[in-house]
Amino acid sequence: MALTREQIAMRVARELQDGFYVNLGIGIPTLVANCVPKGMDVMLQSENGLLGIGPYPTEVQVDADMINAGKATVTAVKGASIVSSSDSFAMIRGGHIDLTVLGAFEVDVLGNIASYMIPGRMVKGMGGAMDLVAGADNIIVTMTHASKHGESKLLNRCTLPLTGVGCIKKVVSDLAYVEIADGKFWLKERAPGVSVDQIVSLTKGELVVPDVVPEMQF
Amino acid sequence: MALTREQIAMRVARELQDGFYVNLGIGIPTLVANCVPKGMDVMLQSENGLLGIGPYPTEVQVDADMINAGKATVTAVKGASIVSSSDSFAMIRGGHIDLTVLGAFEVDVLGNIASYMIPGRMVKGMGGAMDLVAGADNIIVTMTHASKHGESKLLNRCTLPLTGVGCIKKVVSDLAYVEIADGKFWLKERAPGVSVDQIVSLTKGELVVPDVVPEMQF
Amino acid sequence: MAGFDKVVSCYEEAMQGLEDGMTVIAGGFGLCGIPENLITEIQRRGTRELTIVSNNCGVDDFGLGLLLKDRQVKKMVSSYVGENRVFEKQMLSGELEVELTPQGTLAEKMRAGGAGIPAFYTATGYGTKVGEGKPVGVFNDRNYILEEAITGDFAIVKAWKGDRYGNLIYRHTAQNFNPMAATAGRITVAEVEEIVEPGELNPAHIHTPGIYVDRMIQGTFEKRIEQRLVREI
Amino acid sequence: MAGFDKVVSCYEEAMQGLEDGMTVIAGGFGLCGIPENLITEIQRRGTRELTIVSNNCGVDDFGLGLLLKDRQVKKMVSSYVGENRVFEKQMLSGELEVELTPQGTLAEKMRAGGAGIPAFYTATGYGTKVGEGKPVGVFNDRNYILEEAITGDFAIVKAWKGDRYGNLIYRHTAQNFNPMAATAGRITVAEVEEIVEPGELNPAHIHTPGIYVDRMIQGTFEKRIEQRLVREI
Repeated sequence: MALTREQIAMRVARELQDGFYVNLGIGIPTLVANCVPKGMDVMLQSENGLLGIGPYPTEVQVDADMINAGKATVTAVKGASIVSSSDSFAMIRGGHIDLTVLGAFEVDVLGNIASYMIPGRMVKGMGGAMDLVAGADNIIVTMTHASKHGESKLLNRCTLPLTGVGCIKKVVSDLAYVEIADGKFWLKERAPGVSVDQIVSLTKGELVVPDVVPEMQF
Repeated sequence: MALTREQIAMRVARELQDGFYVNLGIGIPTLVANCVPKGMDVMLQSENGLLGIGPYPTEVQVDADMINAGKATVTAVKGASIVSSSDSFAMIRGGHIDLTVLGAFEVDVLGNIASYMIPGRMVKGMGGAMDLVAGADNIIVTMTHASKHGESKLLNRCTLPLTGVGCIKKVVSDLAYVEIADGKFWLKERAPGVSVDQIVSLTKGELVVPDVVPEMQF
Repeated sequence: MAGFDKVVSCYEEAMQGLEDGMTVIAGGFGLCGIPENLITEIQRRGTRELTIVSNNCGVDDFGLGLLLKDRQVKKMVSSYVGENRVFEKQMLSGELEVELTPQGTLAEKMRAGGAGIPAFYTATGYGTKVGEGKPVGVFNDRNYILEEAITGDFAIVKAWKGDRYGNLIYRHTAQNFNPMAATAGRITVAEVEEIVEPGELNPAHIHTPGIYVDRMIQGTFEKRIEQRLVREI
Repeated sequence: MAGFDKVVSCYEEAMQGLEDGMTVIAGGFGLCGIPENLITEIQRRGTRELTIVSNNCGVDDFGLGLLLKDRQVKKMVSSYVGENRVFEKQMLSGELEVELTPQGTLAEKMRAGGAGIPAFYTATGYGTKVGEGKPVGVFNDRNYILEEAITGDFAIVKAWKGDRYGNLIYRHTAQNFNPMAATAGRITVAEVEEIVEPGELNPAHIHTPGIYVDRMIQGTFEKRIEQRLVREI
């Protein structure tokens, strides 16, 4: 069975460490916040200038001046700090974020990522995604392994406009956990009940398959 | 008679305008603060991060955490702000200071200035002087017109290591007020009782002398 | 300190001198911390052919979207414009020129503009459309692109409190792009929720020193929320 | 939030890992806001061949001057060293290498180092000894030189208050170079006058977010004054 969105988030959460400063993109990455292991503390950064994102506000706490990078109302945790956009991206660009999790349309064996633009579709813009992928050492991409039409999103070369080059080393898809190194994908884990063959058939980029591919446990 | 240090400061102060943000160097420039015309307000910037320098503290106000760029104890005026060194030099480098007054060893007809280093003498460093001369549009150099040995400090080319190139347009010396334009010095005013001949003889760089050179009034 | 009193009495005076074809840098992120009333004043003036530098472009009926609707904008420099449908229409028809700029690069370009840094290298955008045609520099075996500073004829920002000298404090995440925008305008106009007397703001808490602010006005704000998410309890 | 508690119990632990030949960036301006006790700890450790990046180099018997006296410094990167006589002696004898750097450029190089900007253009120093050998860029008909970022193995800073998560607030002009230094160290160590609990500092008043601080310790400070000028009344 392919992983649910929540399971993808749970798998990503295993890469967290106590004391990590983490930037979570919109979508599945946001769900990682709910999966932080007990007894472990992480601090979430929002690129609009909040270090220490708290839960959504109660009705009475709602404050138009307190939003996250998804433009949603939010609160701050104890010990949070609020800075300008340039100071916020100094944290990101300077490599001070311990883990960045974001979605993508495509990744390839060179660690390239395409995540912000599909020619012919509504123009939205890259927001902070290009800064995040260029600034972080430790990035996890979450995505479905293939499109609804069965087209692989793990390629030898991205076909869409790139968000960044050579910056992705880890992908958690709904089918597998894959690492990227030496110009290849390396299959590390498979979703429960998903066969290696299934993963291979949906991975268009060169994939190295070890003799044993452990099944994720949830 | 050559101008006193106080008179040089008084002459410089005539270039002030109400609402000016001003950076005053150490020495004669500092005296300009005492010569601000009545009814006019200027705000003094100290490059270590204080915008709005106040008077020296009383004995009881002395605070080691409150100093100016000369490392002397100081106070802040009402409406002051305190920033980091990078933010302070953003004001300077970004051209937001309305007037900068600083001393020099030499200036030349190209607007070059040498003010921080005399080969063979104790190494001190340029501090913020290179940033100030590169960042300001409106700079007044205060200096004696010639050395104690009668050697002109207004030259065709500076002989000492430069602090900045092509940045000086106004000099108030103890003998004259001189502007720099089109690769020449232009004599604009003379100190009371100082003859044009005396100024000419002590100005080694090309000097344009108009028919009438007004005498400064104090 | 009369010379430092930045307060103007009306919005018309606040935006005096704005002309067709000028560049305006605006603070704000989404609809948070945007200079609502200064934008409305630009709409009222009907100034055209503007280049607007702002992380987002408002929504169709609020914020900078109003200027798009009235076709006052020639070019937008933004990182994300996904909340604005008018935008796409005008872009596809060729009416509107768009320079998509990564968010952190945009913030840094404004800061650089205010700080007298004409250009800086960043890894952001290297190897992407953003990097096309830009000089590449190699430092410590990594590739970077050269990005140039942005300055504007006007900068418009929104703060929480401002003293008469133009010292500004922003509230919570309504800070965002405002401090950098404030430094990068030839004329910087701030609208604030509350004007206080000099000395009332702690010098160490001031986000934007008054040296950057040319005009200031007190306004009332709608503060529209884009995504109102709440939790129970 | 155990993982975010940056407090260490002793100065030895605070500077653990400092080795011969490393680069240390220090906050402070003159003797104002310098990490006095962290400097003393470096002296105690006797670490040698250090490159020290700091606007000034203390005085002969206080601050970074102590490290010069003990010949622990191989190279200084500073803008002004006029208060330190030991300095000149060692420089003239060739023992000490010196990179004089304009004050604003030095501040910006530290900020750039922390912010992932490998290099930036500035007009400061163009046409002077500082610009010799550096690439020149022309923007809007003006000449600029390219300056590279500075990072350090360690950064040592001094703050007023810090919460356990390492969020720092500086006092008055003791802020100076400390915020930039704090961002530019691989390991950043802060000493503070007072440690408070997370939540006690207003998030909008924090000068250095805890993300930049690896270790924090509470100290007592001499706070020597270089130029004690007072007025009557």
